[in-house]
Amino acid sequence: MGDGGKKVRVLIRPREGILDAQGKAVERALPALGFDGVEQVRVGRLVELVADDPDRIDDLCQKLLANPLIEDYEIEILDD
Amino acid sequence: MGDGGKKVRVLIRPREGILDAQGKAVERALPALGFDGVEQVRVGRLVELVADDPDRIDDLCQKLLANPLIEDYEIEILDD
Amino acid sequence: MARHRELGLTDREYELICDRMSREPNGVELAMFSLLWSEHCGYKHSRKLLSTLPTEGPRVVMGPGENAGAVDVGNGYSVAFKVESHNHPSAVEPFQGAATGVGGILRDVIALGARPIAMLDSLRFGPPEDERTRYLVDGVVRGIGHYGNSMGIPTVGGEIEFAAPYAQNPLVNAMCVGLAKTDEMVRAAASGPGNLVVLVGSLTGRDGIGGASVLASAELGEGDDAKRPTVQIGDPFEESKVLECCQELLAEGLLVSLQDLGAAGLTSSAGEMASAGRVGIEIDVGQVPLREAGMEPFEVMVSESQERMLAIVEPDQVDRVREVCEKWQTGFAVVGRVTDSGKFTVVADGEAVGEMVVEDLVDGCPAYDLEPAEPTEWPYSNHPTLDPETDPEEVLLALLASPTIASKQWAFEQYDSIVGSRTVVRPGPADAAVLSIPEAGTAIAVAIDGSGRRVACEPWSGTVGTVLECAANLASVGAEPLGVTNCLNFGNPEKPTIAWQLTRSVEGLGDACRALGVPVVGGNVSLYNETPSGPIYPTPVVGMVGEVPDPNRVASRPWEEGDQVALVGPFDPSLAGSELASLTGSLGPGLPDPDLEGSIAAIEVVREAVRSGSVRTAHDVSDGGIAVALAELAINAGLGCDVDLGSLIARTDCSPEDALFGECPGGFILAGEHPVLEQLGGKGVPVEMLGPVAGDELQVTAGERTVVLGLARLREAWESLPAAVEA
Amino acid sequence: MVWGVLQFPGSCDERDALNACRLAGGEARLIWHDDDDLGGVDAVVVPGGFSYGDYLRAGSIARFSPAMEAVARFAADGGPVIGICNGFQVLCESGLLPGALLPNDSTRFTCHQGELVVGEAESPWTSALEPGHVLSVPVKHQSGRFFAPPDVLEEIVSGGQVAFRYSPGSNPNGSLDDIAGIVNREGNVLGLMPHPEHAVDPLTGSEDGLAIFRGVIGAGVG
Ligand SMILES: Nc1ncnc2c1ncn2[C@@H]1O[C@H](COP(=O)(O)OP(=O)(O)O)[C@@H](O)[C@H]1O
Ligand SMILES: [Mg+2]
Repeated sequence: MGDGGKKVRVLIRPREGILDAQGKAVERALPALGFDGVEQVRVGRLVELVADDPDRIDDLCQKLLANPLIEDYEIEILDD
Repeated sequence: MGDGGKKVRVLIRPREGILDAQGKAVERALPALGFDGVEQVRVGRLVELVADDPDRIDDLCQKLLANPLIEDYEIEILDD
Repeated sequence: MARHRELGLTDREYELICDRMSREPNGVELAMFSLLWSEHCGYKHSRKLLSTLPTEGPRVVMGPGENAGAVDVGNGYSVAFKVESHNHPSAVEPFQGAATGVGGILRDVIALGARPIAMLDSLRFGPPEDERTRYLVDGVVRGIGHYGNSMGIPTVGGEIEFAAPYAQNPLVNAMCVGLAKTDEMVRAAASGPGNLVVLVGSLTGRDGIGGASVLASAELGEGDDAKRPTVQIGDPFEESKVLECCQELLAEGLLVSLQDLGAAGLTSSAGEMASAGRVGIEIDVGQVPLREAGMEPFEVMVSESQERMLAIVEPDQVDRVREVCEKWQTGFAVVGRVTDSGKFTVVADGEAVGEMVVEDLVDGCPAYDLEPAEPTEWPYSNHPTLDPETDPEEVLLALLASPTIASKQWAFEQYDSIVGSRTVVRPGPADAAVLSIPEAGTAIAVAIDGSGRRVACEPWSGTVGTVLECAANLASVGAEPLGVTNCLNFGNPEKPTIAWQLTRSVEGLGDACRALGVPVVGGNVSLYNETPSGPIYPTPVVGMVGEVPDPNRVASRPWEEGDQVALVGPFDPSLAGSELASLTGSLGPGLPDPDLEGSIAAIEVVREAVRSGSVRTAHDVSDGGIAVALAELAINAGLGCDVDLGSLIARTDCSPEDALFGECPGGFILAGEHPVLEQLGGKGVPVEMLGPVAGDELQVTAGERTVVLGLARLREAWESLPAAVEA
Repeated sequence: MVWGVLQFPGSCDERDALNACRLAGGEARLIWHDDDDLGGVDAVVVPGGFSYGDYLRAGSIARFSPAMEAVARFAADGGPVIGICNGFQVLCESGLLPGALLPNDSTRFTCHQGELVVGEAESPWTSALEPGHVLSVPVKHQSGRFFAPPDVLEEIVSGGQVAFRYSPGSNPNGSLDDIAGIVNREGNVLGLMPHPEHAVDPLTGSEDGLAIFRGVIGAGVG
């Protein structure tokens, strides 16, 4: 890999309207731990990588990292 | 919950030095998918929530969202 | 001198090492010695006791000393099995601790060249009211499921108990059972100087470097966080590739020998292979593929990174071995060679950075005599949760709801129990799992048992009872024991009272196995299970594999309307050491002596009855006594019964409470046709007809006491575990 | 009749699937994921397990294998394909079947003997079964919650693509409309979460699953 590799962060979330079982499980656990006032918990995936060509990451998300039927994704290109 | 709820984003990653089995498996699969030039893949979790008191989220991360023994986390408080 | 102490070696041991080496060991050598001379690898405090166990029998193919024991099941096939603990890692990180525990014991069986066909687990936790306990239970159960399910190995049985002494120190014991063609099994002995040492599987990181990290502490400055040892993470995907890869390598005859990497990593696996083969071995740390940069030679040598195996390969086979590893997308590296020096040499950058005589390193650790002393008082606290005056119906409901007795469906439904298509009897109402082995034209039954509570009351009787219970569980599905494995979970053996528990318990284990005529073919020892709040209950966990000639006849059907219920065996119940005594806070020292001969006679009668196919249901009486055993059978069948324990009371002269809730080895509840059960009498084993299966209530009369409870209420109590552990 | 059973790194149920195929009738062989040639088999099984560890998303990596590309061509030519559990996930990920499989609503793995009700789908796989017929088949998975966006779901249901439903009240994972298995529009590709390959012998619980494999033979394939 060249030195030109850029750090890329991909945030993947369950799509709006789809039951997020993990998020719900977190919400259920909150009161017992004394955390009131926390709501709308959504649990997704975080993928971080270094890419020579960050422009191709959108394609990678479509094909592999996210399933557009059930997930939204957001790509952040981080400056070094 | 009051209207004062703030959107909070928590990025959870496998700690440095800890085996990231998912990241490794994904990285290994990439060349076969035609994605060369992608490296250092790390797969973590993304938790987003709305909190009345964002100062308590660190505590929540320690207790529930992350396992500090094997994971690092980063809290971002998003402006609305 | 201080460093060796920080690493757990005594001054005397350190001197012995210097003596043997004729010099002081350097850092690499000290790290390696400290691990192989630890209790975990060196069995310092248990070796002498273990040598008293019966280990021979006509069916034994491999006994203690190998990665796992193995017994012949006929037609050229053997069953390999072993139980191992992962208590401490699970207390720290329950999910990964339990997962890597499963991964570790799988590798011991894989190392024999066997394909794992089943897992069992024996778990102990504190009371579920405690938030930490619930966290541990959730993590451990998920961790076991994660690893076994992902590997495609069915988890077919196990047990979970809850008691205060385990609150800070949970137990996670995992047992793996594997199947191999007997003549294709491999031993772990390195041989053939000039042969190569090949590391297969995962990369090596700083996982679980444990005490040895003390060695690096001088160099660990601020900001050197990355150098700190890390928790071991399990990667079942990698292990499944390693399994398939090893199976293929062995099938092609490419390996001289094979060994897993477990505790103490390369040090113990390479050392033990060299020791077993009476050869020398050289490891070049520079050839070990690393996950992290800048690892010190000692770190490479002691790393406990998971999913790695070590193989000895003849030089002209190496290319083919590499190809097979590549096919399975798993790691391959030649990391050393077998020598005729008799030494374990560690090389870095072309220079020897450590050199020890293999025998000193691997077998030189002294074995200590224990100094047992019987405790003068009950060393555990009792927390009453039930008033001793409670009426028997409420007692029964409380027992059924006790997490130790309540249905564990919540847990075992999270485990794949059927993958592999061998599981004839799944986890559930039956006492043992049954697996078919069509290759060998037979079937086996497997069970795992432990009763820390009773062993705490009296280690010899309690351990005899544990072995008998395991054998009884096998008998309930018509199985005859072929071999035993065990894991000895105890506190600090340097304390006289713990030494007494350990000594008496191992005597009980040996006595019971000798009486049953079944050899101990392997096991594991986990000592120092203590926290500032005290030691755990002494918990020998016994795993058994038995033979089932006809898997169609396992008496695992629910009882039916019109069946008769019988009590079979010399059952002589007492509340001493019972679950009820635990609930009422009245546990204390002492158990009645078990009737070893009589219990074995009953086991044989029941086994034959089950094998004849004439008995519908067989269930041994254990925690909670007869009332609980009957309730479990009634719940399972959705059918009640109307029984009278008068004949038991008359025979044993026990109290009604003893008859209902008392425990002891040697009791079975059988159900089937009246005449069939009646015929079981007259074989020197007590058989008492208790009454008919009928209705939707459990009705039990014991002297002036009666229990009448509807099935719905019984079921509600018995199915209360999810609510308790998920609260 | 020659059956091909795919094998990925991390597959678990491939040997059970081979066994089921042989019991149903015919010869059965493994197809390595790296092979882009199915070797002239008459029907393909994409078995259960944890291909690539189920990392990222169940089935997400396996779908890119050369063997799956060959399966896509085979399916496009009308060849019968069954994806069981992880195989169902792979078929959805690769677009051979509509919808997706989400983590169970309990977030836990579940394993139990389940009841499957045969749906309306017309397919060689269900040709030996009457709609409404109930099969006893093991259910075991962690991500079996069938999901499709409303319009797609509507198409699946009204288009007669539902092959199996969990019996009323026994939905183990939160699947929409109790869906346990679906077929593609043409009916030759079936995906289901429960495990018919583990229900081929009364000794181990049930032999109800054999009817699914035999259906293909009965439909005159191969
Ligand atoms: N309690 C025991 N009973 C019988 N054999 C035992 C016991 N504990 C250990 N062993 C035997 O001692 C040997 C070393 O055990 P262990 O260090 O656990 O092996 P490994 O390093 O392969 O996991 C094994 O052969 C094991 O079966
Ligand atoms: Mg071993």
